[in-house]
Parts: sequence; C-alpha cells; structure tokens
Amino acid sequence: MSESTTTEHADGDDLYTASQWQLMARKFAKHRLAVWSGLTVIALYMSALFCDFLSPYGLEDQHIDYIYAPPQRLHWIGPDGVHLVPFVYGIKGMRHPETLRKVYAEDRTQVYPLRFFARGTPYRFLGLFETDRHFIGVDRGGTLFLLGTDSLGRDLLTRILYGARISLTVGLIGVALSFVFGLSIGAVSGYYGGWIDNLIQRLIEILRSFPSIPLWMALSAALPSTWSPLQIYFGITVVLSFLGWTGLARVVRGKILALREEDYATAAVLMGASKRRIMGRHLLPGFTSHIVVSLTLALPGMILGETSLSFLGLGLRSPITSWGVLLQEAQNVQAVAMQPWLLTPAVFVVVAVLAFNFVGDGLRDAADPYGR
Amino acid sequence: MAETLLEVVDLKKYFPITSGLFDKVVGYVKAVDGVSFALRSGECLALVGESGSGKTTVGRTLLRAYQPTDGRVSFHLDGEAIDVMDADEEELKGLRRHMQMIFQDPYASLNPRMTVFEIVGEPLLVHGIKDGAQREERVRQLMDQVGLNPQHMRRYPHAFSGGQRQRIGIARALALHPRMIVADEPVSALDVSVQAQILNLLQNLQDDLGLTYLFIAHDLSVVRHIADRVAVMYVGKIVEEAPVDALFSRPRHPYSEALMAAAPVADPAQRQPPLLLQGEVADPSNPPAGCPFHPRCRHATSQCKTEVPTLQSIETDHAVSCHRAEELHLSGMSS
Amino acid sequence: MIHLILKRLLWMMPTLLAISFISFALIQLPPGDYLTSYITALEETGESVAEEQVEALRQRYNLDEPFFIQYGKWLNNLLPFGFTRQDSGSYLWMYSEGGVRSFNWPGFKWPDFGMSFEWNRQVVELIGERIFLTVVISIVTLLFTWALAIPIGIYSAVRQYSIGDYAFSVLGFIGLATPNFLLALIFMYIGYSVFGVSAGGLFSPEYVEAEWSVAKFADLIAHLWIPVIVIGTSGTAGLIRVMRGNLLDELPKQYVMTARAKGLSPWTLLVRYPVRVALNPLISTIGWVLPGIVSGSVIVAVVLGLPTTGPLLLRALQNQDMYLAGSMVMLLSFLTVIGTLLSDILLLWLDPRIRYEGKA
Amino acid sequence: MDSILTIENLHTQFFLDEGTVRAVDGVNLQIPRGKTLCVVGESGCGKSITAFSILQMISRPGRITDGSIVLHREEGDIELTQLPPDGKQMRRIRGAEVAMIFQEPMTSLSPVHTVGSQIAEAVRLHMRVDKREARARAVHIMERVGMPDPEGRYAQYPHEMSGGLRQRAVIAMALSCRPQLLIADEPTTALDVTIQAQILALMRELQAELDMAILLITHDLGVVAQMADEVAVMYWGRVVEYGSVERIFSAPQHPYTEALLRSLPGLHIERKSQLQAIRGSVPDPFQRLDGCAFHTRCDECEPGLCDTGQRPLLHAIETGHLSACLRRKERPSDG
Repeated sequence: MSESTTTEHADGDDLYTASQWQLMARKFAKHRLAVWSGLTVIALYMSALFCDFLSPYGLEDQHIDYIYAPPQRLHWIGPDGVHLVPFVYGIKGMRHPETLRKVYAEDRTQVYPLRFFARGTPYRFLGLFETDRHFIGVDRGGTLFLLGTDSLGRDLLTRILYGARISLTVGLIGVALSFVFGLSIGAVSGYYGGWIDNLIQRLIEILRSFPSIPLWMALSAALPSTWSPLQIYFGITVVLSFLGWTGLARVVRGKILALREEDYATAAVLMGASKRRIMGRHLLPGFTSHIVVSLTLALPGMILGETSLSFLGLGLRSPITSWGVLLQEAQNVQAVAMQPWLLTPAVFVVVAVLAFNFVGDGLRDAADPYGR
Repeated sequence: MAETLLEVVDLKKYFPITSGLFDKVVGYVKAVDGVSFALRSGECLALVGESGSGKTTVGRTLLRAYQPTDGRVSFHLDGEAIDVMDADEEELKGLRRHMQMIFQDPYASLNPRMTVFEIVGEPLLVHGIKDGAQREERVRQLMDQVGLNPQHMRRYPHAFSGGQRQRIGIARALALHPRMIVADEPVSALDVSVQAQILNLLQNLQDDLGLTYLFIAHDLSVVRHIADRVAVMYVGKIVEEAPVDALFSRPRHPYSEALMAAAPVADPAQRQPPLLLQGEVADPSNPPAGCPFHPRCRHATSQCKTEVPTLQSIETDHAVSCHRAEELHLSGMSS
Repeated sequence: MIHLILKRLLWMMPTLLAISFISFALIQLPPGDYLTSYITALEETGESVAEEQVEALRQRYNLDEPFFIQYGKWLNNLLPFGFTRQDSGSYLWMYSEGGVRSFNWPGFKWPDFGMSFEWNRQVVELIGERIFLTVVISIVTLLFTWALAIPIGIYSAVRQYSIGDYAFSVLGFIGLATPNFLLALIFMYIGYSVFGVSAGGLFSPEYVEAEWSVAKFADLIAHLWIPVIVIGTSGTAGLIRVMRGNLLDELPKQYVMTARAKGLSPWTLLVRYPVRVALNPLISTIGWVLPGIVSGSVIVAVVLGLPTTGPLLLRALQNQDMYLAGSMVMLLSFLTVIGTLLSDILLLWLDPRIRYEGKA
Repeated sequence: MDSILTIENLHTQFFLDEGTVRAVDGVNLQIPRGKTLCVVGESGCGKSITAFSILQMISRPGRITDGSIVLHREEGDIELTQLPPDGKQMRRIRGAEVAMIFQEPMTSLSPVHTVGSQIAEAVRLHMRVDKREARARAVHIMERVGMPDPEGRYAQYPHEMSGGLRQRAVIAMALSCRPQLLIADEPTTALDVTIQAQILALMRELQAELDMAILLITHDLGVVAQMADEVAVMYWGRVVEYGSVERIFSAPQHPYTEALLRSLPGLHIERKSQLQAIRGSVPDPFQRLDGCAFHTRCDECEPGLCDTGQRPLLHAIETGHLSACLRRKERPSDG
C-alpha cells in the first residue's frame, strides 16, 4: 500500500468506538425535555414502589368525620411567625344551613406541623418488615389531606399513590404481553413472507379496524364477575394487549423486510452465516431501538385504556385501587363541581402519559444514530 | 491459457410481475436471460452495461444470493467441478469460502452496529475460528493488507470515510482466502481521488493473492484499466465478449461501439460529436422482438427485427451476438 | 383503477366476515347464556316466565346448537339476503333432504340482528337513529380534525423550531395525553360553573323527541361543537404530528427546489407543491383516525349523555345484553372498515403514483 | 472578458449543532456570457452550494455570510445578494434570467402534477400569456428538447417517464423562458452513459441556439473535457484553479488539479499499471485548517509555508489562468 488512509482526528477515539447504545444515550441526553420526562417516569415508579411509606395514611383508612374534605393547604407563616417546617391547620366540618351539605373550614387555633417519619397505620415495608413509619404525617388529632378526601373520608393522596401501583403496572404487563406477541408474530411474518405473511397482515388489518374502546369494553364486560381482583387485573391486561401487539408486529415486520435487503445482510448470507446468526446478529440489532421506542409509546395508550375502562366501570373495580377506579367518583358534573379535587388522579394520568410520550419522542429522535 | 475457475451456462433469473385481483403473475422481468461465460483462474472479467442490463443480477445470482430461475454454474476446485446451483446448504457454505463479494455502496454494506473487528472477523467466526486471539491476529493482518490502521479495529463504521469503508468491505471479502471475488461497482460510489486508491488496492491484491475477479461496472475507462476480458450486456443478455484490447480497439457489436462513443473522454482535444444512440434502454419486462437492440441500432435490418441473434465466436476469444457482425466496421475508443 | 377498487372490495369481504365472527364470539363470551340473564332480568321486575316462552326463546336463539351453527344462523339472519326461516322453524339449508319448500334466494330482506333482552325490542330499531348520529358526529369530527390539523401542521413544519411550533407541539402532546372523558368533564364543569348550563346532550330539551326539521337540525349543529372538540382533540394532535412530519419530509425534496427555481412565490410554491404531496399520505391516515374517533365518541357520549351508540353500548354491556352489544361493536367496526375503504378510493383518485402502480 | 455573472468573495456557511460548516469559503468566479463554465470538484467541495447561493436558495441552517453576486444585464448590473431571497425581484430573475436544473431527474418534478402543467406554469410565471398559449409553448419546447409525442406526454406524470425523458422535461422547463444563464447541477450523474451523451448534446445544441451561458457543475472530468470552455476546480469551499479547458487539462497549475487528472484511468495510462492516487481523503467539514486546505494530501506540501496562515488566494499565472498554490506562485511551468 502506497499510502495510509486513516486520518487521525483531534477529538480522539472516543466517538469512533462508541456503540449504538452509547450514541443513542448521548443523543437522548441532548433532548432536555425527554430527560426530564424520563426522570418524572422514574419518580412515578419509585413513588408507586414505596407508596405505603410515602403516603400519610393507609389505603383503606376512613375518616368518617371528614367526608369530601377539600385539600388542606400547607402553611409556612402562622400566627406565631414563620415556621421552619410547614404546618397545616386543623379543619372543622359543619352542615351548611340551607343545602345541608357538609362544608369545611380551617381552624386557625390548631397548628399541626408536618412530621417526617411520623407514626401512622402499620404496613409491611416492601413486604419485608412491619413498620408504622410514614414519610410524612401530623400528630394525633390533626389531619393531613393534601389532596382532599373522597366519599368515605379516605385520603386522596394516599389513594393516588397506591393507585399508581396498579395503573402504571397494568401498562407494563400489557406491553410485555404485546411485546411477546408482536415480536414473534412480526418476525415470522417478515422472515417467512409468502402466505403466512399475507395471513398475518390480514389479521392485523382486521384487528386494527376494530375501534379499540368498544372492543375493550366488550371484552372486559365478558370477564366473569366472580373473578378475584387479581384475576380481573390480569384479565384487563390481556384485554389491553389484545390490540397492542399489532402495531409492534407491523414495525418488526417492516424493519425485517427492509433490513433483509441491506447489503450487509446479503454479505452475511454470502459468507455462509446461519439464518439464526443473520437474524440475531444483523437483523435484530437493526430494530431493537425501534422496538424500545414503540414500547415506550405503547405504554401511555395502555394507561389511558385502563383509566377509561375503569372510569366507565368496565375495567378494574374496587377494592382494587387504580387511577381509573378513583376517577369513577368524578363521573358526573355535580360531583366535579362540588368536589373538583376528585379530578386530581386525572392530573397524574396526564402527567404520566405526557412523560412517556416525551421519553418516547426523545428515544425516537435518538434511535437512529447512523442517519447519513 | 489458465484453467477455468467458474463456468456459467445459460443462467436465467426472472422476477415475476403480479397484477390483477389475485396478484396473478402476468409477466416476468427477465433480468438475466440466458447468460453464459467462463472465468479463468487469475483473470479479471468485466461485466459492462447500463442500468437494467442485468449485470448486478448475474453477480448476485451466481453467488446464490438470489435463487436462479434456470441455468448451471460450476465452480472448479482442485480439478473437481462443483455445481453451485444445486449445492445444498452444507456444500454451499463450503463454496462460500472460495467465492466472495464486494459491494457498491460502502455505507449500506457494513453493519453500523458492529465494530470493524466484528465485521471483518465474522466470516472467520462463521467458518469455525472460534478463538478470539487467533481471529484478532487475522483481522489485524487483513486490515494491514487493505491499508487500514489495525489500531482502529474497535471502531464502528461511522468513524470511517467512504474509501476506508470500502477497504473494510474488501478485508471482509478476503478473510477466508477466496479464490474468486465478485466486485459489484466497487468504485462508482467513491470520489475521483479515492477511486484510484481502491483500484490500485484491488490490483495489488489480485497480484499478491492470485485472485480472480468478476468486475461489474459501467465506467469504461475503469474497465479498460483493470480488466483482462470484457462482456458487454444489454437487456439481460451478453452481446459481446472479448479481450479488453480487442474490444476497445475494434468492437464488433454496434452497442459496444455506441457505449464507447458515449463515454466522455477526459481530454478536451478529443471532442468529437459523439455517435448518438437514439432512444432508451429497452424494458426488460417487455424486450423488443428479434435483436433487443434493434430499435436503437443504426445498422438494423429487417432480419434484426424478427430473428434473435445468438452469441457466436468470430475470432479466438471474441464472441458477438449480432447478425451483421462480419460485415460491419465499427470504431472503438481512439488512442 | 377499477381493478384496485375491486381488489379492495374483495379483500373487505373476509375482513367483514372476521369482524362478524369476533363480534359473535364476544356475544358468546360471558358465562351463562342470555336466556338466563333474561329470565333473571324479568324475574327482577316481578314478571314470571312461562315454560313454553323460555322454550320458544331457546329455539329462536338456537341456544342448544353448537357454536358454529349458532354463528352461521346469526350470520344468515343479519345478511340482507339469503335463506329465510320457514314456518316450520327450520332452516332450508340445514334440512335439504327433508324436502325443499320454498326459499327466496336471492331476494332481499331486512337484516335481523336479533333481540335486545333488556329493551325487548329489535336491535335494528334500537340502534337505527343512534348509528346515524354516531356517523354524523364521526364525520364532523373528522372534518374538524382536518380543518385544524392541516394549517397547524403546515405552520409547524414551515416554522420548524419556532416558538409557535413548540407551543403547538406541547399543546398537541397535552391533547394526546388527556383522556377524552376528562376533557368532556372539564367542558361540562366549565359549562356548569361558568355558564350554569348543562353541556350534555345533542339537542335542547324541546327537540329531543321532535321530528326532524330545519330547526331541529340547527339545534343539532349548535350542540355538536362540544362533543366534536372533545372527541377530536387527540386525533388533531396526532394528525398535526403527521402533517408536520410529512411536510418536513417533502420540503427539502428536489421538486420543491425546481419549482422555487422557476420563480414561484413562497406561498404559491408551498401550497401547490409540497403541501399537495404531503396531503396524500394524510388521507390514508383516515384508516387509523376513524377507529380512534369512534372509540373516543363512545366514552365521550357516556359522559356527555349523547343519544349515540355509546351509552346504549355501555348499558348493554353492563347488563350483558349481548345481542345488542355484539351488533353494535360489529356495526361500529363495519363503519370504520367502510370509512377506510372510502379513504383508499379517495387516495387512489388523488395520487397519480398509486394509480400508476395499479395499472402496471 | 464579457461575463454574465460575477461572484466575489462568496461565503456560505451552515450553522449546525455539531459546528459551523464553511461550505463556500471565499469563492471568486466569473461566468462568461454565452459560454460554458464547468465547476469541478469532489463531493462536499461546495460546488452545489455555490450554485444555490447564486439563486439565493440557501435555506436554514445555511446562510450567505459574506460576498457579492452580481448579475450583469442590459439594463444594468444587479447585485443578487442585496435582494430579499424570496422577494419579487429575485423571483423575476429565477427561471426567467437564471434557470437551474438538478441532479436527480427522478425527483426533480412534482409527482402529483402532470409534466406539461409544470412546464406551462414556468411559462405563465414569466410571460404574459394565457393558459392556452402557455400550453402551446410548453408543447413546443417539449418537442424542441426531443421528447417524442409532446402532445401525449403533456398529460403524463413523471413516474410514467424514463429518467432520460424526465431530464429532458426538466431542461424544457428551465429553458422555457430563454434564460441568459443556465445552472446545471450534475445534470447527467444519475443517467446511463448513452442517455448522458444525448442530454449533453442537447444542452450544447440549445446553448448555441439561445446564446446562453451554462454553469455546469460536475465531478466527472470526462464531462468537463467534453463540455467546458472555462473550468474552475474547487477544493474544500474554494476555487483553487481557474482557466480555459485546454490549459486546465494540458497544463494544470495547482497540485490538486494535477493530482486529479493523474489519478484517472484512461487511454494515456498503461493498463493495469498503478494509478497515481491522491493519498488520504477530504478533510472533515467541521475542521479548520490553516494555510492551503490541500496541504494534508499534497506531495509538494512545504511545512511552514503551506500549512500556516491564511488560505491562499487565486493569482494569475497568465491571462485567464489562475491558481491558488503557495509554492507555485513564482514559477509557472508547463505541465
């Protein structure tokens, strides 16, 4: 060779030896909104995991005296000056003389500072050991309803935190099921082609022409009412994934068809590589990032699906607590008008769905670091 | 004369065209329609033609990247002829050691998710060299051989320029010590200044390793430089086959003549009004009757419109498929 | 072109058949049969059920037959043509040996979707007007979605990364993330607390039972916008992304450069070339926008109390009134399939490239 | 020299996240009236961006940052860089006085409009004619560029035509208003050689007929030799050599031009010999280089002279022949 053709670059080897995932991570990190959303998602899952510790009360703790109590405000400045730790005033309920409905007012004489690691309803921490410490709480006699209470006087914040456990995992399991179906069916469709492909494509087309909510409604209405809450929960995830896999199967199939035509796949065929190797080493890595993206984007759909179904009373039912189940209390305008805080679970739904969407969007932008 | 390494007889590759309510097959694109040639050990045979001539399909079909429609390809290995087209998986894998390919697009031909070591080492791995150190040693040697810095073994393709990528592709093709390489337009996607580097590399490798090339190209000046013999293709068929000198000094098929006249010569002193070839390349799904070139041919007679000419030897090593080959006096590239 | 349409029509058949099958499977899914639920329902209201009445119903719904035969008979009933049940109560095609009496193939008949147990009425009667209103809402929503999404999408693409683009993107994402029913609740809440009126329904009280008239139609239009906005929001957000993406793909293409090099003004250039091309794939999105709209309308209708199929479907499902529910799910799916077909034909008509491929 | 267009010290830069690309970095050019100027260079040298800059069709993130482009016309000079890019004046010039054709005939035409309507639109934009007249003129010019059955082709869509026909249609559109200057950006690169010859011949013919100047942008030195009157060689954003086609090919003054010509396989090179390749590859576009940009690949590079300071400017070797080599400033030689 007469000449050396490698040019040395000042910025070093680093960028050149970065793998696909490293490049993706770098590109993703530049997408600030996506990074923040990612942190939000992590925070949501963390709070779902530690909900019994984070919430001030137990899931089913009822406060008969405080039915439909509005959210209590945290104060820093009291009659006696500025507090270092925020506090709440005690609340007093009374009947409205005309409407006879219960209204609540702050009792400025009672000051309950926020206590960290306060004692409260006992629970098993992560199922490991018994404890009665909660992250926040107030002294006996006071109440801490930061997001108000429901028709049975249960603390809404507590219930939302517990609800996250169900609402955020329904999607995960649904997506996991869709993933298994979508990947295998899509791979078969794309790799074998021919009549199998044709058949699968038809099936997908048919499933996609069903409007999802009516179909979900019908399927979940068909779940026997005798089932246990756990069975219902899994039943709903299966129902949700019934339509979820089609999108993924399409992505997988399309990618396989496209990548199979790439010269580097042909090169692998020509070196005598086995089908398994071509699939595993050349085709599959070509679309894993796309699968991650479509999974991320499928999650919010599942969360919305659960919420909507439960809201209509066709999905999860109490005693299971999910965001959708909590929203059932806000089904009519009167309830919303009188107790608008009952809509707060919806805020969590929106935030979670938004966060997933932004993460998915950021991943999609980062997914193909080799764009020429 | 050197022994024959590869023999292709009446190779055909048709791609079906479907239409109608039930995707009925209504016709075929006859991409390769009865091509025969032989590759001699150590030579470089160039396959020349315009788009739609089927030259790329020939290369891919004889390597069994496509299943052929018909035809026979035999590979001569140590005095034994192995049938490529009927080889089963096992035989084919053995054959693939000896027949490799270099691709046109230096971007699409390298898996962006594998390092150079993994790309160049993959054929070794597939063919049973499991030992990592042994593979690394061979990859190092290969990278050196194609003029790449072996220290860059752990880099991904995106770190390399077009020319360097093409070298990686060449190293991969060389990994198993092949006897024959199909080079499909290996320099046409490269910049002028890099093109010469790769052509030099290909020639050096041929000299050092005794490789046999099937060189698929459309650039006649490149072909003239690197090839020993040339086969000119038009709409799925070979219309002329000859040693380079013979073809360039005295082509015998009007299409070969037209191709040469159309190629722009990099010399302003040689500005002749080019021999204009009217019309466009025929549609391979619906080629004209008779000689497929007749609608564009200045010399066409009524015979050409009805009778299909066959490839016939008119001199030693010089075959042409034209009814009027004997009588026409055609001019090549002047020098 | 005719070939392509015929081909699509032909492919539609198995799709519709499969939809009907899945719908029937849905009817069959709940444990127990409808007769049991029917009897329970009747007994709850205090009526007693005679033995022979039960037997007659059992006969009518072929409850003793195997699944596939039940499906076949159900299908035969809902086809607008086919074999009619004879007086003897037997089906001609089942008992051809027993002597052919008469049959009216290929005459036409009204489709029979079966009975609603809860309402004790023909399913067809129950859903007739509701399906019509569902179609009206869907179409108006589709138009609304387009009318909003196309200009915004164009703006976002042309002014990529501008403040407006970001604002629309964020709004769009929020629109995507907000469940339909929440939006409906918010609208109703605003209507209730700010204007003191109920935002629900499609008609003012005086028109609910009225015959169709110009005034009733005007009243419908006046009420339509809230459900349309509520249902259309998420679809609009999605379509804005699609339109923006399509246009961003088209803008750097060479034909746009060529047209610009001709000396076209920026506006004419934009509308005549890249927008025109970017609109075509948008038409094919009807295929997925439409099921979304129909889906959304079901939930929104429940919250807003619209006289469409939604509340009826929900009630039917809650009461396991499965003939009614299954028929509705099937009809809604049929609607989307037909909508998709229409969009395909529209696309075929608009895009010369597809027409050409069809010819080849 | 009577020129139609003068470019002085043109700088066009692209502001990307990864850094600034100085795509055009101080280009000086004069396009002679009624003649063909070929701009030749490898991919990324800025030749196309120069062309787009003339028509002020640089879109974000790119911008003309410095320099002037003056169009000389009968009613007086006009400085294009002073005009608002999509203002009325600029639009009157585009298509009417300066027309442009592009590389990809497959994508140069809108896929959803008929070919004829796209040509007629150009006519109507710049001439006061009604629809019928515009159509007649479009058909006429389609016939003139050698499209068979122009009446029938008028109503066809681009995908119903071959690449050659499409490029003819694009040329018809560009020439419909008889421009003074035609900018052709790699007009034949995507075409087969025989079709390329037809299109180049057509361009020459129409040039003579309309007395128009052509700015032909290409990487193919063969096309340059066949078409050019004057040649500008570009490297890394700048013109490094300018001269008549005869001088450039027979006595190149810049080492880059020389090396390019030497690296070509051709009739003057012995077959199978080593080509004189240029080593290395074009520097990374984000890089900043001191001195002559070619010094990283130049065999004559003199450390301390070529790799420091400002980029060298063009200087006259003799009348009409300019070069930008620091070392060969004083000693012009015959090639």
